[in-house]
Amino acid sequence: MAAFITKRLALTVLVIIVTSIVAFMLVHLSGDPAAAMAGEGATDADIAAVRETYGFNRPLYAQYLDWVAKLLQGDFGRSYYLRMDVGDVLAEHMPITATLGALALGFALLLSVPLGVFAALWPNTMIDRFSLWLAVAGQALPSFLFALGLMYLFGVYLRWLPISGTGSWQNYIMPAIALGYYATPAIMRLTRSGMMDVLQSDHVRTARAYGLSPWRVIIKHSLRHAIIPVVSLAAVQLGFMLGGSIVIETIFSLKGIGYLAWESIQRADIEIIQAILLVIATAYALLTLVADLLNAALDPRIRVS
Amino acid sequence: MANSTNIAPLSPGQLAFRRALRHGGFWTGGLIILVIVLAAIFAPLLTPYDPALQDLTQRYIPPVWSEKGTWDHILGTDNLGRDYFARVLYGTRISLGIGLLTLLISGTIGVSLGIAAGYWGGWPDLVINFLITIRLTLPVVLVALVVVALIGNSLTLLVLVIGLLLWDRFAIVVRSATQQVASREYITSARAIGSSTPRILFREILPNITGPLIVVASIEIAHAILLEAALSFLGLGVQPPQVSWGLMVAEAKSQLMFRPWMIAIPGAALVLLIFAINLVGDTVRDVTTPEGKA
Amino acid sequence: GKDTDTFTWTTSTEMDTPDIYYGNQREALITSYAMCDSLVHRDPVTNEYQPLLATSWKWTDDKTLELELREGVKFHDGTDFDAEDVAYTLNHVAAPDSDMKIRVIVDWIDNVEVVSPTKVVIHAKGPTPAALEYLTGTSPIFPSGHYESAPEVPGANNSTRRDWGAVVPVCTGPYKVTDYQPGQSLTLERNDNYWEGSPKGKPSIGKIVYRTIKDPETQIAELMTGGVDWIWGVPPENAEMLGSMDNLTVVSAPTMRMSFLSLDAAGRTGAGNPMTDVRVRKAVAHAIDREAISKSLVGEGSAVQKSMCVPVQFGCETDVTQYEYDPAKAKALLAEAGYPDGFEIDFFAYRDRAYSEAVLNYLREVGIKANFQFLQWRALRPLIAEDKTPMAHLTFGSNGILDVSASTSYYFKGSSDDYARDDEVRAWLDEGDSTTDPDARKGLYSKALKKIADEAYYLPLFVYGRTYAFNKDLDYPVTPDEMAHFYLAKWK
Amino acid sequence: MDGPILEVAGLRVDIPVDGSTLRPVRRVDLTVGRGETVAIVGESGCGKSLTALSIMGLLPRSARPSSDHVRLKGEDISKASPRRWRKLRGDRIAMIFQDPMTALDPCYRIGDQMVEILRQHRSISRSDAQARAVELLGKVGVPTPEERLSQFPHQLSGGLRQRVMIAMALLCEPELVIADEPTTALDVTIQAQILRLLRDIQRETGIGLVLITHDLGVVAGVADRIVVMYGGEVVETGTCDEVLGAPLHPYTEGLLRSIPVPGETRQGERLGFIPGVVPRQSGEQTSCGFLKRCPYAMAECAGGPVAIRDIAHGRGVRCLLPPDPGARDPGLWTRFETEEVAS
Amino acid sequence: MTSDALIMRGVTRDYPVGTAFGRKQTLRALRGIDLTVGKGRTLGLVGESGCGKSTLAKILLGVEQASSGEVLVEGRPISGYGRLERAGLIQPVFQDPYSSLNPRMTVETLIAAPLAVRGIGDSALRRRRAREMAALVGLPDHLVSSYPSQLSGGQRQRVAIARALIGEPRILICDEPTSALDVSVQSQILNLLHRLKSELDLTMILISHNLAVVHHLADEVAVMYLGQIVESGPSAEVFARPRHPYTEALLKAVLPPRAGVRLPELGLEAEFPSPLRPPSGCAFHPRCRVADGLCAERAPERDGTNHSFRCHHPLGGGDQAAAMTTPETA
Ligand SMILES: Nc1ncnc2c1ncn2[C@@H]1O[C@H](COP(=O)(O)OP(=O)(O)OP(=O)(O)O)[C@@H](O)[C@H]1O
Ligand SMILES: Nc1ncnc2c1ncn2[C@@H]1O[C@H](COP(=O)(O)OP(=O)(O)OP(=O)(O)O)[C@@H](O)[C@H]1O
Ligand SMILES: [Mg+2]
Ligand SMILES: [Mg+2]
Repeated sequence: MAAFITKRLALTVLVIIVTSIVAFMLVHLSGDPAAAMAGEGATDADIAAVRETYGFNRPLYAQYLDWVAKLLQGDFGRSYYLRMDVGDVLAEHMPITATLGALALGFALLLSVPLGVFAALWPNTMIDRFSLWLAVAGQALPSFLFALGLMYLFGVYLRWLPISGTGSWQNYIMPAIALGYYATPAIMRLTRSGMMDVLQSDHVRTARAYGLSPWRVIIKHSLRHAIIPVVSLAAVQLGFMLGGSIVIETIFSLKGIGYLAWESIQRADIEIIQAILLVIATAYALLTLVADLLNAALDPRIRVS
Repeated sequence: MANSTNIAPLSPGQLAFRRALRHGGFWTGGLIILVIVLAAIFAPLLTPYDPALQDLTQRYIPPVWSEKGTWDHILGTDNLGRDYFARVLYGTRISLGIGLLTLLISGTIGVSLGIAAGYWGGWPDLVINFLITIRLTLPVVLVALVVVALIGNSLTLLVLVIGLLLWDRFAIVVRSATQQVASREYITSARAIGSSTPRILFREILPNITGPLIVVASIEIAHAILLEAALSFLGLGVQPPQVSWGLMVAEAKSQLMFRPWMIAIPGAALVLLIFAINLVGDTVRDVTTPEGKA
Repeated sequence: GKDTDTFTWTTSTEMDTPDIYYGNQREALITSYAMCDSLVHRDPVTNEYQPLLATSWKWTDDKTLELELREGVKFHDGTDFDAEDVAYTLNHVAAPDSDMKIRVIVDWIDNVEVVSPTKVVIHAKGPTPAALEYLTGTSPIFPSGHYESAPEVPGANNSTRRDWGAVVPVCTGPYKVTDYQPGQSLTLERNDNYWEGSPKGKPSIGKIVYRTIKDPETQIAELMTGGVDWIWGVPPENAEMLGSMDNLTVVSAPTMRMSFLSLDAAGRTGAGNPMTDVRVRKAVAHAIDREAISKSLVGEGSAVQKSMCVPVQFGCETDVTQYEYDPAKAKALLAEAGYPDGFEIDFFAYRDRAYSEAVLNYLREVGIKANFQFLQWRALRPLIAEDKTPMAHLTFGSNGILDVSASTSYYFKGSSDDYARDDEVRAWLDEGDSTTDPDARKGLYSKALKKIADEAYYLPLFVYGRTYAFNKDLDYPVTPDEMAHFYLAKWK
Repeated sequence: MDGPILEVAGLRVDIPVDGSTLRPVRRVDLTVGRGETVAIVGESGCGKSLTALSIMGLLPRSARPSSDHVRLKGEDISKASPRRWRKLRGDRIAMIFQDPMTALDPCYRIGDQMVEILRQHRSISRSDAQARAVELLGKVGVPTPEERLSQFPHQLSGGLRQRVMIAMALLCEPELVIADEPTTALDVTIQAQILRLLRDIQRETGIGLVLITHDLGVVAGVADRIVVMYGGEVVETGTCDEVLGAPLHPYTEGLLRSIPVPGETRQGERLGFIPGVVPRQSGEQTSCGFLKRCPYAMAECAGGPVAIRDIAHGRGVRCLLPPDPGARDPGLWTRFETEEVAS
Repeated sequence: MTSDALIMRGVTRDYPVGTAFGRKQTLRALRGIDLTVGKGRTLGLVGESGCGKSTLAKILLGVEQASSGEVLVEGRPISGYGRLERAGLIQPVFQDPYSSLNPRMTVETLIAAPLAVRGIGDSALRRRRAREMAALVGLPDHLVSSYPSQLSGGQRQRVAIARALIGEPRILICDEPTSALDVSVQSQILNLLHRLKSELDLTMILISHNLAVVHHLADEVAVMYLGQIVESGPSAEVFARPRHPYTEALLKAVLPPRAGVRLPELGLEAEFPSPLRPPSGCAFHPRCRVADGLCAERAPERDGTNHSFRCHHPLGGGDQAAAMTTPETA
């Protein structure tokens, strides 16, 4: 177990190193950050000054090593635009995205797992058809359309929910639904097919052959197995949500990581973009690690060798 | 003595196809896709308008079914007075084209990597798995945005970026499918009768993973189309005078409150296409799972 | 809303700093006007210069400006305003290494000298005709020592530098900052001790909150549902619909942002480039129906731009050659220039895609096949500097400065933005920028602008209009300077 | 009251698939007495498992069982409510499955799984239940049972797992245990041990044991009575010695001829076999199910479904031939087999 | 020496294995195999699941490489053969007829595959040869254009055999060719193999865990235990006089379907050990009824020439193990 965690952490570190290089390259190899930072209406001299101030005229590897050296001291750099330490900026935006992601995932799981279970329990019935239909339709609906639709209906037309901002928990309802809805079909399908498999497996037949009550069989002896791949998928989905909430956060003006990323891309705030790519990669790697550990807790075959 | 003489033998593929034909979803999905593809091909015959032809005197005409609509512009016109029906039709070409082209790129990359990892195992598997992990840690939308925003956008770049980003699912699925197939005894048999590696990969393994491959392809083509739409929505997708549905939604976004049909029309086209692709993919998933596990 | 005496306004931009010296956004300028006073006030309606922190001024020679200062004014932190503050502020930002964003505003200042607590003298580096303009709202006065709290941040090569822009302004204006969340929101509260008799008047509304809402649809949705009280930049096609709602007022006004085509007359992208031929440039000018774009597309508040400057700017000559919409003539000119079937050319743009598309379509109609490349500014800027844009659709807001030296001179004085490279024009502009006599200046600028139009170096298209939509309870003057003077607003 | 523990009469299972109806189990009668081991033998797909599952009420959802009666100690359970079923299963009838690798839930400890079953049926404290589990594990020959309780299934070897399964089956002292191919997945060396264990336990506790297998060798050592199934039907019943010693049904005969026995069959000697394949069991029957594979087939055999014939008490055969194996010509088999190869 | 078709000397095979949470370990599937098969002879290889039978077969087929040791095929090291050359010489029949045939190919293509791989003949010729082979193994002609899913288990196994034989190999390796089949079908396949073996003069390795099957076909028997051959010799002799206690137990474990047979007492203690942690000394000692301290300490060397065994305490000659020939009767 300890060996496993060590190995996984080593892998995570490797992933983060490679991602940091990719992130750095992505950001530095295209366009002129100085031009964007100087803004419209800046003269050539203004831009040159910016280039000098931020050291963009040095060789790339030197800039990269500098960045990494600072990262190792816990210094993410400084946002030229927001005039704050990137660490502080992230600390401000991260919780919002984390909340949004957690709520979205929660919504997705609450909707998809029971649906998947019921669909597997009663295949080819109304509920199965309904959930399949939901899955197919769900995948077909672009999240931005869904988000705009939600906003129009609940925000403008019915006026039940606040439209933008982060003032109260109600602000998170629509974004969480819009974001979580997209993950629902995949989780639902996986739960369903997992449950179908488990329900036909020998040990479930054993459990039934020994007179255990149906719910015990379903929850304790079936769902626990079916949920194992779902845990991994949920971790991946949560990772996607962290990086993929750009559209949703922009629409609902939720100032999370995705929103920050998009804004920063537009104003070439490269320190932030780099940091976000890195943070998301780290979060993703850690999430999958957590999923693995969770799976190990669920399945002793992984845990005890 | 055996009694199966009269039944013409069907290959598993044909059997699956037969089962698919009995599937309502396959018909619905297939029909929608067919109509859309035909519309894309015959767009110039279906509308007299050039999708880029503007007429600033004819802006924001609503579709025929609303009070102020006219038959001249069945689906109305947009902010530059361009015929909306023509734009939807020609938009089909770009949306489908992007889907197919990116599929080609991502499919080639993903299938090659997946097969290599699944068949050889060992260190190629480790390396490819690492590549997949790296790819997964980089959020698609974010990377696409960075690249497109910074390098500038053209259709080629868009296709390349999306294609180079969406190979992960191919690789993952093909890898595990290949692993499964490779552990079968017929692969050992093939090696024992002296088959070359390419022969094993292409004659023995590839035909046996077509089921999952088609499913992933359907998911990824839908994904690519949606991603293009999302990028267009953020203003970084297709460039005029080309039209895509995502771009149309993006351009009509400001009319959400007042002229909702402008979003609804391309939006509905988009949803319908993705829906149909998903339906077909679903059918394939159904009919290729062993015993047609419903 | 009126019930909470809180006025909320929103735009799509995240404010980078409320200190206008270190940021050049409209949002910062609007905020700066509300919370800060400068030496001189320009009336937003009449464009006349009025005394603000300076009670009077005079040029003692063409390089020396003497100002009498107001007494009894207090900063928001309670300290008294005097000449030291003026000298401190202006000397700080005028210093060559001040990192100030738009240097043109302070570059003319050599130093500021304190004569007495109520009197300062500004020594200019040379004759500066636009000096008073520079001393208006774009140059707020902060208490002396203000920038001392600027954080030390890492610069290039392991050095450190001071991030002056990170200091939240303390001013003497009608409102004071009570909360600032970088990139998110800024809250202003009424300064009840604001000095009597200011041309800005006594502030009325208790609290002004700025927040960023990225998505224009979300802005509209919030405005309709009362979540915010004021937005601008409403698309013209939505103006009418919004206006018909009983809780909203919708007004349009012109702005200082001009929209124009940069044509590579100098042959910077290659000598053989069609744009080097004046007939081609004129053809382009005739090909585009600027009237239609301005009227139908850009909407109310917008107007066709006649010359390469904004009419409200000093020295803007509008009586120059005009090219009416005439595609036939355009085609003829193209044929004459040797392009009877048109040609292909790269066409760059970065803002308001629909407008660029309209231009694109007009060009296609006369046979100019433009390959459209819509880029982020940061990607386009280097291309412009590196001689790669034969044709670009650009816009410019003159940094809010009402003087041609900020617009025409910016584009035609040989910088990397200059795709005309006409030495004669450049000489006239140089002279105009350093002459103090208004009439002489006007003459020089007129000559330059006439030649620019004759040669069709750049093709001015239209001046942006802006449509404002706000809460009906709000009594607030919409002004033609693309500004929002919220300190003038009241609830009805 | 020493009546049979289990009486099954006229059991049938229909499974609708794609328009037609499969009839994998038809006309199955079965009686298990106290302390008796009844073996159901037959080749793959002949309906053994489905028979067992329908006695347990565990048929797949799509299957439709029907029967004259299924009596457990006189109580007709074929029409019992699901609730009643749950009371019976694991308490009065228990089942041992073929593959001990998968039949235990890999996620829970052996002890927890046993305790869970016990506490489902008995109101008993955890520790008592655990004690009982330890006792039973010891009884089925699991070394150091206390330690095993806290182990997971995958930590045990196949043989041990099967022992655990047997212990689980015995937890509530059931009257009837159905073992569906309990040794097929095990190595030959383990098979003998498990069979011994089953036999010893059955002798000791006097439960009724239904042993399902396709291996006639397994049957020989363990069973009291044999029920031979073919194509969903019972074709022959009798005591172990009767069926193995003097098979009446041509199918049983063919089966026995095809098994090489070291020391009896010579090396390389041509083995007997049954030509043809098992027909698909769908639709109504119009002839003897074995007709096409039978060397002794007569015109009457095609006349309609054949009824089971009682030869003696507990001895029955579903065949129209005279019940005298000595009178048949084994040469017919050889000729029949040669035809098959030639065709 | 040249009359030996196959020789293995000290062959080992290691697999690196690692569980998700565990450390990397080495699993030694074969632990020094010495084996000789004469031309035209049939060797029966028996042993419990996991003892390495299939691994051995794969090494002979060239599908896996030995980690150490020497494998000679017709006098030449197996690594010296080209891919096609080797395939022309050695062919396999696998255990599971359901997974050893590619479900996407017709019977005809499947049977002709070895020819196609080697580029022999045109497609018409290949088809004709495939039909001939089908006839040889007793597959009805109408089945040649079917797909494997439409065949029964026995028919599939016939296809596998036909495919193995079409290239006229000299060595056939059958890895549990009948263990997935019903007895009534098994006997047909055994008959077929027996007929082909003499008709085509094949050298054959028959792998099985069922001694009865091996007894029926093999000229020689090798008994494997945990990656080692513990006893080998002429079939008749090994069956009549097993020297190794494990062989004896295996013989006893055969349950003949005869009335009145008692369940045998095998005298095996524990269970088959994990190849990851082989016991010390003689790998069989934890289960052996005659083992003593010596067995736990030192692994026995190979003993005997024609009928060889690895045991410190071999069972005496004599009639002690006539067990086999007359099943224990009640
Ligand atoms: N759920 C099902 N749907 C359709 N057919 C089924 C189903 N379950 C079993 N069958 C069919 O019923 C027949 C009898 O199955 P059963 O499992 O009882 O055979 P068996 O005698 O136990 O065979 P084995 O020895 O292989 O276990 C088989 O032909 C099988 O294909
Ligand atoms: N590719 C592999 N990787 C790791 N271990 C392997 C591999 N192949 C076989 N083994 C291990 O090697 C040992 C011998 O395996 P092998 O398949 O040769 O056994 P076998 O005697 O054929 O067993 P069975 O009767 O079950 O077929 C087993 O413990 C098996 O787990
Ligand atoms: Mg069964
Ligand atoms: Mg094997």
